[in-house]
Amino acid sequence: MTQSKSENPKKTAGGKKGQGSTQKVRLATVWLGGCSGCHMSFLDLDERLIDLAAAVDLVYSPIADVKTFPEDVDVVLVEGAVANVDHLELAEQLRERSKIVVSFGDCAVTGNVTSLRNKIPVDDLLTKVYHEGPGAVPRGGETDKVVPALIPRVLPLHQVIPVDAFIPGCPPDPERIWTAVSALLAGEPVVLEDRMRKFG
Amino acid sequence: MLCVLAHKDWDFLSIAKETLAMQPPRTRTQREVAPAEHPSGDPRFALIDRTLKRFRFQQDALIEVLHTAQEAFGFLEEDLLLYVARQLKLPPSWVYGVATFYHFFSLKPQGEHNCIVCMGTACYVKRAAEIVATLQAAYGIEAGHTTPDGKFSLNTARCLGSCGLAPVLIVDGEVLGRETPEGTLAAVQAAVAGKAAPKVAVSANGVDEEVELP
Amino acid sequence: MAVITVTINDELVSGRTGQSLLELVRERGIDLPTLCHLDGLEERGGCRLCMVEVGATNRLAAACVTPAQEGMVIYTHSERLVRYRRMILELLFAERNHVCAVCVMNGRCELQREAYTIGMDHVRYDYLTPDLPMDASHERFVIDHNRCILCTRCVRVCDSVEGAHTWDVMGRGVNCRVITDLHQPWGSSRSCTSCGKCVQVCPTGALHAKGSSVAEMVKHHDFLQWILDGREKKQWATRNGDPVEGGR
Amino acid sequence: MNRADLQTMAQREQEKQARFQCRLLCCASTPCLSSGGAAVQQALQDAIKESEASAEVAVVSTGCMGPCSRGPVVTVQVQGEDDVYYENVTPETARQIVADHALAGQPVQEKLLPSDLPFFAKQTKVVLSNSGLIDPERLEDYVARGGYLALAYALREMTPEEVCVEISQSGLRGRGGAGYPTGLKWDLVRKAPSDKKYVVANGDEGDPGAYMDRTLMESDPHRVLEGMAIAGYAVGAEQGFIYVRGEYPVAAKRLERAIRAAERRGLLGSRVLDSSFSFRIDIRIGAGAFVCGEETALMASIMGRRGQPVPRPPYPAQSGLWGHPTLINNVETFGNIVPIIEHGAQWYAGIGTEKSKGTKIFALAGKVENTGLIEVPMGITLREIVFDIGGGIPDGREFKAAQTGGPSGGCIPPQFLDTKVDYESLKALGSIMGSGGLIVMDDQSCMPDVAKFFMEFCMDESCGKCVPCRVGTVQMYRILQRITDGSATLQDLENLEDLCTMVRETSLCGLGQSAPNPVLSTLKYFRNEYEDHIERRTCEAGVCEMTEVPVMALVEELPRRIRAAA
Repeated sequence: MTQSKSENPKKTAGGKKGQGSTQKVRLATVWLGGCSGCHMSFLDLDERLIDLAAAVDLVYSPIADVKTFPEDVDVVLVEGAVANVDHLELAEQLRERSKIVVSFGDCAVTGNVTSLRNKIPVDDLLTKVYHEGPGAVPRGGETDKVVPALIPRVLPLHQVIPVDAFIPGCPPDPERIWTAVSALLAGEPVVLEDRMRKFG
Repeated sequence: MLCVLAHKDWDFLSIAKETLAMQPPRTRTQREVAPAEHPSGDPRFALIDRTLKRFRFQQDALIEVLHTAQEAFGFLEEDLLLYVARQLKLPPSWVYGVATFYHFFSLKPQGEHNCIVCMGTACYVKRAAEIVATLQAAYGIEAGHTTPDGKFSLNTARCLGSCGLAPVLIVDGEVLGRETPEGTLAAVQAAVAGKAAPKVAVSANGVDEEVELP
Repeated sequence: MAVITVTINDELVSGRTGQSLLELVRERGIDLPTLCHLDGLEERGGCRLCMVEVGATNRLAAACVTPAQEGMVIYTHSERLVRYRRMILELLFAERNHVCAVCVMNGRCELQREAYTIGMDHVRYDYLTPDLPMDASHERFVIDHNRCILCTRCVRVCDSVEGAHTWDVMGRGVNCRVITDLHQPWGSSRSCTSCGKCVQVCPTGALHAKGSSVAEMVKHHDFLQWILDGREKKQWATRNGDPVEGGR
Repeated sequence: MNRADLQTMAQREQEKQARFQCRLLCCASTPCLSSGGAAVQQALQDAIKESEASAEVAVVSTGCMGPCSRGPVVTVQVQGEDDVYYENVTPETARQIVADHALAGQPVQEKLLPSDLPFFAKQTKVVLSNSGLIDPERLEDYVARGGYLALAYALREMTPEEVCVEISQSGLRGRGGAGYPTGLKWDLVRKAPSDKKYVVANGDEGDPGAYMDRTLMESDPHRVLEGMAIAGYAVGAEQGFIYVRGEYPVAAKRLERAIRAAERRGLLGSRVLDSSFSFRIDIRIGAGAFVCGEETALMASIMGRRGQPVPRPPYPAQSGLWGHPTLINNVETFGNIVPIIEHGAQWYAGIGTEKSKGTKIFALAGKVENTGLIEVPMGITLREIVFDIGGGIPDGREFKAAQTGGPSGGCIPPQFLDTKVDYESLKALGSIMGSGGLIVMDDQSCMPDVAKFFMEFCMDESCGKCVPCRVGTVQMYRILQRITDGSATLQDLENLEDLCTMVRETSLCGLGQSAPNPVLSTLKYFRNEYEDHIERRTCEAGVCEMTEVPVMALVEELPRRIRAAA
């Protein structure tokens, strides 16, 4: 199940385009099973966002109105764990279409809070939440395509697709994000110092 | 896991009794002391007391004492563990830790009828897993568990050491060799229904019977 | 005590007979990760983080339980050792539900610290997510089995320092669990003196003070040396001469 | 009792046995009893009584004769003739044997086992030389075959040091699996300074599929006791323990009786054989924990504690039971002592290979015609064991692998069938000698599934003390489970191999250190099977059902399943 390909990613975002190229890095951010806290922390980059905006094209993100994951992405930051079939599909798609996939935040890296449901079988979980809870709905809704089926266990991203870099933290603080993102933009491997690898 | 064996077929107690009878004179003074009775008056505690005395209340004898306790009571309930802990002057958590470490000791009562399927390598190679799966499906319990009505316990054993007869299992003390899933199910159903196992097999208890020379 | 010479990471080091490799290595200021070891408690040799390469054969030995011997050649941070340590930490994170984000010891947890120090930024193995209880029946303390790494520091401190032996380990293998008395609610334990030593020595958030919230729990180990020095040497001062803060 | 008394006893018993014209030896070991041995014995006795032949024909209840799958086995000894074996004896055959063979001298042809059967011909009985020939419950039977003379000889003619030298020179190595030189170990304990020492016989034979020790304890308990007493004399111990696996009640009972009988005659206890040497033996019954086969865990268990290993050093030879020097040997190792003292180190060293001396008992089981207990000289080839002694694979199937060493060992493929069986050769193949289980597998066995079987065993039996074994075995098991249910990826295989090396090198005790062996050896010789399972989701042997899918395939699979359930 574990699919992480490389411990120390050799692949770099800036590398191919070469230094001094005028073409911007195509950056995407994705929100899977998480609380969006990582994205909030990302926005907390504050004035550094201006530098970032100058260096990247944000081609896909929950904070941008893009419907489908585009082709030819350089770097994608993925927040959240893989919890349902939609996440699986998107994960596969983003892996195919991106050079560098980064697990962004504890949910993507470890499963974190999202995976707390793993000790409960999916059926029991659905019954408890949707069929026995207030405003109970009849069974069968989960077969509808509109509600994506929950996979049996919530998985960290690297157990689904190969991941090139990890930014732990719940959420990762802006310093970490900036260290990682600036490394990626400079075409260097992501190396976080000790404290920046701390989970939680 | 194998606790069923321990209290059904295995004769630790008689070994203990015989050994007791054979103690060298130096422990005689201790044996003459009247056994301190358990407040409940349950005579089975006297059996435990005998083992305790045989080992002169040494803490090292914990496993021997637990063997006797399980033999006498069928399983080790909390009260019993506490009694053993007090007698040996051991912390309760120590006794509990030891009792749960070994497969033999059971802290839950076992079913009226039981089936132990050998899962040793030879039996595994001859597909004992299919027998377990069949029984699990038929009774809706996992191996190591008892049906809610307390009628039947399904257990697996590491190796019964009868590899030549693989796959081997024991239904209520009867050793059955070279079994099939269907045959086992029939034997178990018969046992649970209170009938004798349909297959003629020699009682495993036979191994404990004395055969004196002419 | 005879003086012996040991080669650590190609450097000659002198030590005394009876010292463990761990002591010797730490005396040299080399940081060797440990979890089950705690100064003042009997060694266990269970976490296997302090493994070092010994001799020409490159056999691995746990430094905490290996006596230093004259002429030993050891390496503490070979590529293989670091790789294995990381794997062991990953195994620990995968074993129970260590969700750092919602843990009272977040930021001060020894497991968490060893993980980021060694460079572990993700876990490659299946999270086992066992369904484990929390016991808050004690008046002052809580045991959360989800965070327990079975280092048994609590068992050892309770037995050898407090002398109550309230704690022990039940079961075996991955089903092991620390228990109080007859596996009963901690609050109902009759042997527990509520001294809190177990809580102080616990490396993770498994044992914590009731009422502490995420990242709030602070633990002190100094009391252990304080008690042991007092008991054995009748010296009532810590290394820097001050009474301990958290010792109680 | 002294040496002269011993000889008188032997003589009297020999004369008594000679009075019978015919002796019917009836196996009373667990496998034969499980297939109806007790009824056969009863039938033999009844038939003799009915024909009023009690004076001429005797029925002897003995230990194991070897061919366990053919049980119940009965041997007919007629004076002046070769022994004749009968297989699958029923009470009816038993009566016929008495009537036709014992009384009329006409062997019953249909259940006859040919005496030139390679099963017997290729064996060399050293440790099992009494097994199947004596009544294990009678001291006199053992003494009649020279029992306790080795002890008497050692006590009278040899110093403890000389005993250790003799054992060293014999080249005997530990039969528990690791093969540590026995003489060296004895000498270490002998030299260890202490006023109290212990001797422990390890009869916690936990390997599934192995029952050599049980058979020895059941069939010839006195030999083990005598070996222990000689060891006690050699190392300076006055107390011995036999740790008997809890699953072996018959062995425990026979040993208990043997100890009592020996004590009564002054062969054990204080002042053994009127010498100044005293030696007591106590039995400890195990309670079901494979890890207790590890010596430090075994000692913890003897002391009534959780059977968790402790780091070595200190080794038991320095600090063992209750902190005193302790000699721990396998039951089978102790079974080798008497013949060495009896016939001399030179004789013993003449059997076997250069580095592995003597014989080894194997429990031959699995997909092979003749399953049972065999004793073969070291250096015999696997082919001879499987095809000559074992009679080959039944139903015309193909030999696929021989598994030795149980959960700590490995699978040996057909291309190594001509390997000589000794400690070094088996180790070089990625397996181990182990305690002596030898399971033959045919093409219906799936190797990843076999590896999973052993890993599950190790996972269940891990004591939980050290992290690599406690959690590593679970992780390895889960990967193997995915491989056999069709949901694994190639990355899993890589992780599995990494875990194997790490767990092997970092675990605290032998259980963890050897737990990866079954995986590593099957990966070495049957890697294609693993790859077939992962890449093609097929199981050639038809064992694995492949009911799961890799996680990415859940996108299609999951809605399908939900619809099917609705």
